[in-house]
Formats: sequence, structure tokens, C-alpha cells
Amino acid sequence: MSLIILCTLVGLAPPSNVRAYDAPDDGGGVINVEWQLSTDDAQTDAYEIYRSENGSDFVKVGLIGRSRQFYQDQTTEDGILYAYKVATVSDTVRALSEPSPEVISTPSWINVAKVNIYVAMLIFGGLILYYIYHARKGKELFIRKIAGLQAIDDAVGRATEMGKPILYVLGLGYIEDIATIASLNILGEVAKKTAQYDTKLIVPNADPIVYTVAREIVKESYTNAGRPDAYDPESVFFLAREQMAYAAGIDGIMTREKPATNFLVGYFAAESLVIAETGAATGAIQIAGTDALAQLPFFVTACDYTLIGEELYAASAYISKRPLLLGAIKGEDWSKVIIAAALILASIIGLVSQFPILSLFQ
Amino acid sequence: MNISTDPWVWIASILSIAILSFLYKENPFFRAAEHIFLGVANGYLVTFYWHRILMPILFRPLFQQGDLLLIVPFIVGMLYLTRFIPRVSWLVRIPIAIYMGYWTGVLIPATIQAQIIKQVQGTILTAPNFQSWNAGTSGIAWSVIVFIGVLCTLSYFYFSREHKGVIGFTSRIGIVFVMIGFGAAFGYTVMARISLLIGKLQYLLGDWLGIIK
Amino acid sequence: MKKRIPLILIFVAGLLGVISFVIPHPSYQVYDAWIRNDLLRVLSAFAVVLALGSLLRVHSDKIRRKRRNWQYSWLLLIAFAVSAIIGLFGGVAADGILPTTIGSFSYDIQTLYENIVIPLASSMFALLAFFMASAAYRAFRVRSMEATLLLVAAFIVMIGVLPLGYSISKHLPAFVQWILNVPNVAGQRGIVLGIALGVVATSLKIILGIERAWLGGGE
Amino acid sequence: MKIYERLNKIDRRIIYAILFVVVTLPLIFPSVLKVTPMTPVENLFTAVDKTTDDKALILDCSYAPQIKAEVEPMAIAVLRHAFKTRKKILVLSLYVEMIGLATRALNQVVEEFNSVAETYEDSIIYGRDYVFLGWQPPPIVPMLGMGESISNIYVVDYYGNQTDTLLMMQRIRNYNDISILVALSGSRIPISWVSYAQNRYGLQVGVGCTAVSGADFYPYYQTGQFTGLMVGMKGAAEYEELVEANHGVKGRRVASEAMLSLTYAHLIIMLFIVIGNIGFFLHRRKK
Repeated sequence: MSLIILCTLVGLAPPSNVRAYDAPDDGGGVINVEWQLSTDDAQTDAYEIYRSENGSDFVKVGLIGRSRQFYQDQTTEDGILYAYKVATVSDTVRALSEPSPEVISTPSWINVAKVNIYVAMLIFGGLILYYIYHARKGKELFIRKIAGLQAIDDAVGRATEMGKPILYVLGLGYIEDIATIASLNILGEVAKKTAQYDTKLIVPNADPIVYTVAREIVKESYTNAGRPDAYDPESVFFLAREQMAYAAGIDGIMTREKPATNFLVGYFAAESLVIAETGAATGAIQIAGTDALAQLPFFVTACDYTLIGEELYAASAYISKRPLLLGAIKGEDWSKVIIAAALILASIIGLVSQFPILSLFQ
Repeated sequence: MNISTDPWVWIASILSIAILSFLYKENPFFRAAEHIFLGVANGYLVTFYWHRILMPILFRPLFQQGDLLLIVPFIVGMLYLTRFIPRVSWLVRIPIAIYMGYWTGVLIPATIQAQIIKQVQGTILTAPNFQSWNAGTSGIAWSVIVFIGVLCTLSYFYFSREHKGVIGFTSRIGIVFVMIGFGAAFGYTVMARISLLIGKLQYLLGDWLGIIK
Repeated sequence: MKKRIPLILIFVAGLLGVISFVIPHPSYQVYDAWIRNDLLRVLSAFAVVLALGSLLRVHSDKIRRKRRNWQYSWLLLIAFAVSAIIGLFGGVAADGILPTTIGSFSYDIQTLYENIVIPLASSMFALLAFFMASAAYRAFRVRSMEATLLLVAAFIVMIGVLPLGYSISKHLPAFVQWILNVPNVAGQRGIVLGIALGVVATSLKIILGIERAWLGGGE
Repeated sequence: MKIYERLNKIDRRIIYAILFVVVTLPLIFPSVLKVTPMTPVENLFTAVDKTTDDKALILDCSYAPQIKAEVEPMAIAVLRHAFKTRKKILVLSLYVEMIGLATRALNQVVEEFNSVAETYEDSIIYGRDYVFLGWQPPPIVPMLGMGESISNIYVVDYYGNQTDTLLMMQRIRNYNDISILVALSGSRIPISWVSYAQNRYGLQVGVGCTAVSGADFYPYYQTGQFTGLMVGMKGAAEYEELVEANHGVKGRRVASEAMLSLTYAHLIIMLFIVIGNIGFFLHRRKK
């Protein structure tokens, strides 16, 4: 009663043009509500959103701050007809709008809003697959030399001469991290060389699943190199998942075993410099590679060679010398040309026309 | 001076000093701290996996609530243990394949969205991007510099040609951007790491020894 | 069979991963949620058994064969056993069957974590302060263009972030911010785009069974 | 060994020892380095300062022990600012494991004020001047829910009192009664505050973060989503300076004291880089 009186006294204007529609491209259960601000927006505390299932009993479902004209109701049940009202609120006074037209929420099968991503997936995936297919047909593919890669042979040779082990650190990455997978490829090749030269290999791990795979790869490399007898099952082992416990363990190994060469290849976090600087202090040659942007400065500073980002993936394909893997690099290169072209083209459109070019990349 | 009487403060402090002693050289104290670190960190790992994963999402629902579907993860998970049985040890590849396959699949669209589309969007030369710097007309200059930097750096990662001619030139410009960035990031991180050292010293000198208050 | 079954599985699983992005419909998302939250998490937990097996084997072996520094392996095994028992039976929140206090002294797993793991980890972080100094001293020399750029940028930023920087020039802090926001971002974006393409390519190769190092090397 | 060889190859332990000394000495013999507050910190200070009597500010202490050194001084400086100028303040923490640190900072500052207070009016009184809401999981719940009603989300405060019975909560109902939220964190929590509380309810958000997150957070300040920003120990020292200069608050200024250690450390590292390059030059000339 008093509420109605106050309302008429103050004369707070309700919001207008309330519109409700099913939220697109979602799993259902969501309705978007939009309205035009009350003319008294500056005096309001907030807007309240009311919902009804039968057109008469409106129940409050949400509240949102002043100057806002959009609310997402995430509590709807699919298939039920709803109507919405929005109220202007000032202290205890409320002014309710006219109800919105009725609406139901439904789930979508395909996320249409992401169509730009599907297009990009098709272009990049297509290019990569096309060149892999080309490579399969035996076409020669040129890949430029990658500095850190050339050093691997020397590094293994040096360790053999000095009679010291090689330490291969895979980092903190999980098996699905691409840096880890690239690193495992390189590990396979390094293990083949240590098998040939009969050099001791040490591979401490931080992830349980990566550990199981690394073990398998090293074992296989020794078999392929014709030295299954030289394989030491304890050369690949698990250390710790905890970042700094892993680093402490590696620091211990570095200072006690004094490896001639350290490979620090994979995904790393802040422990990167702890490991790399300890390795540098022991006088080892260090070859690093990671796609962890934040750690690259430290590897570049403390290591002899650093494979930066994509160089790591390229190195892993290069070292395995498998044409199919090299073909993918060609596909990536053409993708880069496309990205550069898209950037230039979009900029030209964005500069000379009024077309909202950024919306294509939402 | 009021030295701490809390045994845990003593344990934490002695372990900390053992780690810091590594700066002088590797020594028995560091070695002891390192092994305790590995032991306790893994003890915590076991606890975490048991109480937070295996019990609540596998054993309790499977054996107490009879959610029989969970037999699948149980059996597939057990395949990891075939590693110890040489004749069927290849079965370990099954859980690895499922785990790795799913996450790499998720990675493809997610990477394209967050790393390619978004980065390209932020680099395009157009009015809204100029304004996003909140720097007036200089915003145009900053956008142009970023635009050139991105293209040049990208050319450094072009592997199909030697770095000669045009690509040689652009990739060298790209490296300039990369190295300035690395140097800046290094210099910036110094402050953060010194702050952590200060924090450690404040703990040792304050909470433990009570020299500083 | 030893290779074909895993390769088929990785293809199917990969496809499921991609599809989870495309189909928001709840009748599919419930399956996706089950894969993520139940299946894959349980799998990762089982791998921990293998990993810890490796750790314990390496160290018990070291003790048995009395290899160099074998005494320390005892320390590791005891620390592991004690903390695992406290954690498993004492409960994560000290709510298990094992009592985790004696008088006012408590030793539940969270206390262990806070007073052993965290101080040890933060000490390793403190080492970083020193390592940054020695790495900078060694590497920041004007020997090549790359090293010189590193040196100059690091120098400017190191002064600029100090209170001293502002007294040298009022514009220095803003200039530092500019380096971080403009050239640094440009270089990073270039690297990120390359990485992203590599990730897409490698993921495709894995799902299609072209990249199969994870099977254990060889063709 | 020739002089240039020495300069070129200083033993790392000498560098470590000198660095250790220059960082430790200023901590044992504290003195405050004068800092000039930067605009992002000033903006935060002003926003807190302008809080009117009918409003309160919220301090979110969501920082872990690992980053205490950088962020705790910020919490203390903001609390001193609020208590000295009689702003009503709500303290909370989004994670249970961080409650301990929030309590520690709060108790320290309350004790500072109450140990010198002579009258009831001068004292800092729980429920009248401040409320410790504690912790309510998961983070998104309080972030969104407080837009409607604070006492519905935190039905009881950290000490178990009915929140809506506390004196100060009679007028503080939801975000409309909050002048600014200061989020202290080492993670991406401040961005969540923006995307939930600010985008929906227009809450002003100020931030204190570690030096590492500073570079990532700066763009949010630039676009105005963060009203103000304190980065690392230096940001904390600047806030301490503002509180002391404007309101004459006396108390130990941990971050300002650490500034001296930080400055010396930077200068020593730079000095070694210069020495290394001199050695390198001389060495190359000899060749």
C-alpha cells in the first residue's frame, strides 16, 4: 500500500521497451533481457528484473546496477513461456515496466557465433594437411637451419669426450602440452645418440604421465640404436610435481653429477632460471627451448642456445627428419603468410572504410 | 630481540637457510633439505589425489552409490599398471591415448580463438584499436609500431627460406622487438624477485630471530 | 594392434575434444562434462601411482646398493612416508582418523605444507634474486646486437621501476610502461602467433596419428 | 690474473655476498626512502579518501603467504588510511587459506590505533568502524551476491555475529553503498571483480598486485576499469607515503623501508653489469 503511494508521490519513471529473447549459441536455460533506461536513471539505485510463467505473478529473479540495460537470466527452464518486467528502484520505491513479449529458452546444437573460428580451423588445418600430403608424395622441402639444433651433436660428443652424463629436463608440462610433445621428440633423438656413444643419460620428470611416455621413448631409442643392453631403466625417473621441489631436485643432480650438457626443453615456469643458472655455474653447455613466453628472457640470458617458441616445434620436426612432420612446417609457414595478409587487408579496410572490421574477429 | 618459540617457525627457518646455503656451494644441509622437500611434496601429492580425486569422484560414487559407469575410468586407469607386466605393457598406451587425444582436441579451437583470432584483432590498424591505448593521437603511432613489430617477428619464424634478402631484413627487425621485450621483462622481474628475497629475510630476521620487528 | 588401437583411440578422443567446443547443447555437454571431470581426472590420478613407484624404486635401490649419498634417500623416504600417512589418515582438513595435534602443537597435512613446502619453495624463489644478478652480470655484455638490446632494455627498466627513476626524469616510469606495452607486446604477439600455429599443427598431427613419438619412438 | 680478466670473471659468490649485504643491512637498520607517488597510486588514494560518511569501502585481502612481502604492506596502508580518516571498511578474503593473513593485517592495525586511543570515540570499534566478513566460497558468489545484499551473502561475519545486526551494516546494504573495492591479490581475482561486480553493478575497483602481475594489469588501469593501481613493494611504499603525508599517520612503513634494499639491489646488479662490460672491453682491446 505505502509502496504504491510513495511511487506516485515521487513519480519514478519505469524503464521502457522491455525485450526478452533466447540467448543464442548456448546450452539453453538462459534468456537475455534488454530495456531502455528510465528517464530517472540518475536517481535510481538499481534495476530489478521480474519474471512470470503465467503472465500475472511476477517474481524477482535479479538485480543490476544503474545505467545498465541488459540482464542475463540464467535460471530459466527450457520450453516454458516467460514474460519479464523490469523495475526502477530507488530506496524502497519501485516503478515496474510493462511486461515484455513472451519468450522461451532453447539449447542450440551448433555454436554459430564461433563461425570465424571454424573458418580459421579449416584454412589452417587444410594448409597443414595439404603440405603433409605433399610431403608424403616425396616432394623435397627446404627448412632453414635452426641454431640450437646444430649444437645437439656437438653437445653429445662433448659429454662423451669428457666422460660425463647428459641431463635432459622435460619441464613441468603435461602430456597434452605441445612443448612437452616436441621435447619428447627431441629426447628420442638425443637418446639415440647417447646410446651410440654410450653416454649416461639422466631424465628427471615432473609429471606422472609424461614420465611414463618418456621412459618408453628412451627405451625404444636404445633398441633402435641397436643397444638395448645399454638402456638403464633408472635413467628416466619421477622427481616431484611441485615446481620448486622439482627444481631443487634438479639443482642437486646438476651439482652432484656435473653433467657436460643440459637440455632444458619443454614447458617451464619461474623455476627456469633456478635450473638454468645452476647449470651455467657447473660449466655445462646448455640448450634450452620453450614456448613459455615469460621464461624465454631467462633462458636467453643463462643458456648457450635457446629455441624460441615455434623454433622448438620446428626443431622437433627437423631433428626427426620425417618428411611428414616437415610438411606440417610448410603448412604453418603458409598460414603465417595468410595471417600477415589478413592483418594488412583488415587494416586497409579498417582505415579507409566505416566497416566494423574488428567484429569479424570477435 | 625476542626469538620465536614456535617449533614450526624454527623448522621453516632452518630449512630455508639450508636452501639458501646452496648459493655458497652444494652441501649436506642443502642435500638434506632437497630430499625432505621431495619427500613432503610427494606426500602432499598423494594426499591430494586420494582425498580430492580418487575418493570423491571414483571410489565413493562407485562403491557406495553404485554409479557403475565409473567402472570404465577405473579399468582404463588400472591399465597404467600394466607397465609392470612386460607382455601386456603396451596397454598403457590406451589411457595415454585417451587423455592426450581429448586435450589436444580441445586445444585446436581454443588456440585459434585465444591465440590467433584475438591477437590478430588487437593488431589491426583501425580507429577502435587506436583509441584503446587511451593516448590520444599517439595511439596511432603505438598501433603502427605494434603492427610492424608483429609482422617482422612473424617473419623471423618463417622457416621455408634462409634469412636473406627481404626476410633477412624483416626478421632482424623482428629480433630487435623480441630482444627489447626480453630485456625489459628481465629488468622488470628483478624487482619482483628481490621483493621475494626481502620477504624471506623479513621472516628470518623478524618472525624467527626477532631482530627486526 | 599394439599401435593401431591406441591410434584409433587418440583419433576418437581428439574428435570429442574438438566437438565439445562446437556443440553447446546440454544433451551433449553432459557427456563432455563426464569425460573431463570423471574419466580424465581419474586417469591422471592413476598415473601418479606409477610416478611414485618410480620415485620410491630409485631411492630404495640407491639405499640397497649403497650408491653415493644413499643416506639422503632415507630422508626422502621417511619424509614421504610420514607426510603421506598424516595426509591419508589425518585427512586434508585434519578430519581423519589419525589425531593431528599434541597439546597445542598440530601437525596435520596443511600445517606440514605451510611450514615445510611453502618455506622451501619460497627459499628457492629467493635464490632467484641472486641468480638474476649473476645471470645478468654474465650475459649482458655488448658483444652482439642481441645482447646489447637485452642490456639496454633491462637497464632502462631496472632504473625506471625504482623510486630513483622518477627523480632522474619524470617521464622515465611512463617510458618503462611504454616499452612493456608497445615493443614488448609486438614481439610477444609475433611469438604467440607462431606458437599458436605450431600448436594447431602438432595437435592435428597427433590426432591423425602422424606424430607418434608418444607411442615410444620409431615408425 | 690481469685486472681485466678479474673484472670479466668475478666469482658469482662475491656477487651473491655483496647483494646479500646490501639487501639485509637496510632491513636491520631501517630508514625510509622518500618516494614520489605515481598517478595510478594517487588515484586509488583519492578514491578511498573521497569515501563519504554514508558509504563504506571493501578491502579484499586475497593474497597467499608467498606474496605477503609485496602485498601485506598495501593492506596495512589502506587500513591505516581508512581508520585514520574514519572511513567505514569491510574486510574479506575470497579463499579460506588467505583468511589468516587478512586477520593478521587487520589485528595489527586495529591494535596500533587502539593502543593510543584515549576515548571510546577515538577507538576503532568492531561493528561501528569496521566489519570482518571472512570468507564465502566460491569467489563468484560474493562477487555477484553483494550487488544485491551483503548481509544475505555473509549472513554471519567471521566472528559469528549476525551481519545485519551490526551498527554499521544498518546503512551498508549492497554495492550502492560502497565507494570502492580495493582488491589485493597475486592472481587474476581483480579482473573477476571487474567482470562480475563492475560490469553488472558499476562497482569501482582499485587494485594492489605483485610486481609480476603489474605489467598485465596496467592496461585495465589505462582503460579505467581499475580506478587505481598499486604495483609491488614500490606501489605499497607510495601509498604509505600518501597516507603519512596527507593524514600524518605514524607507524612502521615496511614497504618504504624495503625500498632502500630494493634500490641498492638494483644498483648493485647494474654496477656488476657495468663492471662486466668494462672487463669485456679491456679484454677485447688487449686482443
